[in-house]
Amino acid sequence: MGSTVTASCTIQSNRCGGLDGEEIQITWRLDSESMSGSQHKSVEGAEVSNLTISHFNRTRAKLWCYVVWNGTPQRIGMAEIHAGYPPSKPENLTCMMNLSKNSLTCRWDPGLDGHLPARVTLKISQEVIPDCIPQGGQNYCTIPRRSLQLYQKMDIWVSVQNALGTAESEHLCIDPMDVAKLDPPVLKSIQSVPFQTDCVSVAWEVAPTSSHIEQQCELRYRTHEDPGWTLTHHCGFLFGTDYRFQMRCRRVTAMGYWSEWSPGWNFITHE
Amino acid sequence: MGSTVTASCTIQSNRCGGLDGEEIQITWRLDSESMSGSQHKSVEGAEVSNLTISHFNRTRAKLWCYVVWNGTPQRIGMAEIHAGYPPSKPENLTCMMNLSKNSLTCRWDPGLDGHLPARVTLKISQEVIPDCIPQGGQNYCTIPRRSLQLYQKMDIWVSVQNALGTAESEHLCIDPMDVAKLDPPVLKSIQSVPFQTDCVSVAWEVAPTSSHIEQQCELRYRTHEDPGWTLTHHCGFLFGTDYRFQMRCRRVTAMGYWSEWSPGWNFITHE
Amino acid sequence: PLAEFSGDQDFQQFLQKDLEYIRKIKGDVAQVQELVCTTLQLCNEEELMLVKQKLGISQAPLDQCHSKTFQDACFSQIRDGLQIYHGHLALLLQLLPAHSSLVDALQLDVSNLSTNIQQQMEDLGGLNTVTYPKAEGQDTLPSLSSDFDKQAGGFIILANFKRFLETSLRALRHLTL
Repeated sequence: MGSTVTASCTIQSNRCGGLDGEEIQITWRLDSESMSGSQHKSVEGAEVSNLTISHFNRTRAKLWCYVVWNGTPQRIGMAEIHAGYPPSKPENLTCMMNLSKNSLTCRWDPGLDGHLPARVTLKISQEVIPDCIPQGGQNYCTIPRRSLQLYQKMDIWVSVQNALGTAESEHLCIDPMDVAKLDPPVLKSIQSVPFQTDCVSVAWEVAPTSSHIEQQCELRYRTHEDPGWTLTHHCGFLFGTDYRFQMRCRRVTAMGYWSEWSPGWNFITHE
Repeated sequence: MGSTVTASCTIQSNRCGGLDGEEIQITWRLDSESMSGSQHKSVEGAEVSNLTISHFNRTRAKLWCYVVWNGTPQRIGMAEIHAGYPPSKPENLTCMMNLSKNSLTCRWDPGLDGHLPARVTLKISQEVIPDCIPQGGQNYCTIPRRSLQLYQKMDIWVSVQNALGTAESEHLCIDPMDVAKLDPPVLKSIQSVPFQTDCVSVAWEVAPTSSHIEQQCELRYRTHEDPGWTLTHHCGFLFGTDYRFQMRCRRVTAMGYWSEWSPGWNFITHE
Repeated sequence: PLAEFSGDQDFQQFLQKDLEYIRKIKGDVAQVQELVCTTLQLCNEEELMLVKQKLGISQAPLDQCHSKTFQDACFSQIRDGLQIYHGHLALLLQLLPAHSSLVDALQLDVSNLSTNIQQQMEDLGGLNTVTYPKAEGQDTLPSLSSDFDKQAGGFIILANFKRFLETSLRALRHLTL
């Protein structure tokens, strides 16, 4: 984009029935905009018109070559012009393992638009594993379970290629299970603790899809009036108040992502 | 279904480690229901138990053979019983050509359930054309355009096959275009006729998908108060009344199906 | 040579990952056993002791994992046993066609874990990665003629594999700090 485009249109009238002996006037059109070239006769006697367009500023255009014949302009040639930039380096590559769908989804920022047809692929180090081709220009790709080696480091990166070059993101070296997002736990019961009356005891179950993972969980609560949630350590509650509780969990090693908050559980502390 | 089922269970204790020299008591279970057979020693010295179940009235069941060993009943054999009837003849086979989807859909009444796994196929006379396999037990099948010979008679019928036999429907000999259901026309304008003030003149366009077919069309109208629609021949309207009009069309030869009614058109006859 | 490793940080991480993966696989095996019970009405092992004797389905050896002083050979036996059960589980694909994706996922996890153990033994270098000659016919299943033999065989394979995983868990847990 912005560079100069040159084109030429050649007519050998002797090989073009109907143009023989006529005076040939070659004209140009860029999409629908008329343009004039410089026309001269070549050594072989053909009429040649050269066109130069400096600072070409369209991403796509059609360049038409015309000659007038029987009073009407005849389209005799066309060239399609694609202009753009080499691909920019994809940034902020992150991946997340979905334990219920058993797949790894990676996302990235594509950077500036190269304006040219580009081939974007999410690459995985093990050759035997096929590249992940994002659908229709999306900036994320989901690697199915059969292409994953769980509990082993995998080298993952994004490659973008267009007519003017290739760009690659930083490489991520991750074990899919270290970037797992756990499914939310389920609250089973909440009761007041007999002697510490401002405390509650909570029973919950972790999600079956992550029951094999050692997890740490957080509890939050709010009353209807509260604007937001408060994280709690099971104590400090008011009496006779209607609270709504939720819990979420994460790997004990703090690797990977917090699960979503569990479905809410309402509980009224006693008077 | 309803007939008698006989089964036998044979144990050659000398070839069954752990049972040697033990007193062998063979018992039976139909799914979870205990049953007793008649046990005897065969000429080769094997224990044989025979079981007879008359008027077998389940479509599916598992018959288990047990022998007691170390105090616990041991499952030593199983037979899966499927009971049912030969397939009944499919009835009322009809087909309809959809002009926008360009496909022929045939429907039929399956008749009594044979209770056995059955293979239902819609067959087409031209061998080169693949059978149409209805999805998941449905009683209709859609033949795609590439399997159709338009404006030619096709022989179509339904075949149902299960373990106890095969049944076929009557054969339909039809040209898909003779069973076409036209797409509805579009009303373009409705005006009062100057001199015959209780009549209206209607302008409409037939659907593009059937513009090549000679059609006859019907007009119907109703006012808000009317309980139902009335077919009309463009006359007999009240003055100053707000009418709603619709039109539908069919082959002039009256073969095939009426189209759906067109979108409505409101028109108030003048005072 | 294993004594030097037990304090090694990489080795401990390798163990934690394997323990978690075995727990996951054990959970998946329990799910498939549940399906065999509901679909095939085969639910408890006591009823199949006689047919188990008749079928003669071999269990993958873990004798090196029972001793107090942990042997590298135990890792090799776990790795090889996982491959054996990966093969045996194919029978469950035939028995539970409506649940093939679950059995496929289980087989994929089993083969991943076996590869991980092999890879980690190589990465740690000191571990003796010898492959023990398998007993005759250990890999392959006996021919199962009747539907009942196949269904009982499938049940027995899952029961054997569950015990195999429990023994492996105990052995590896023994090594964690």
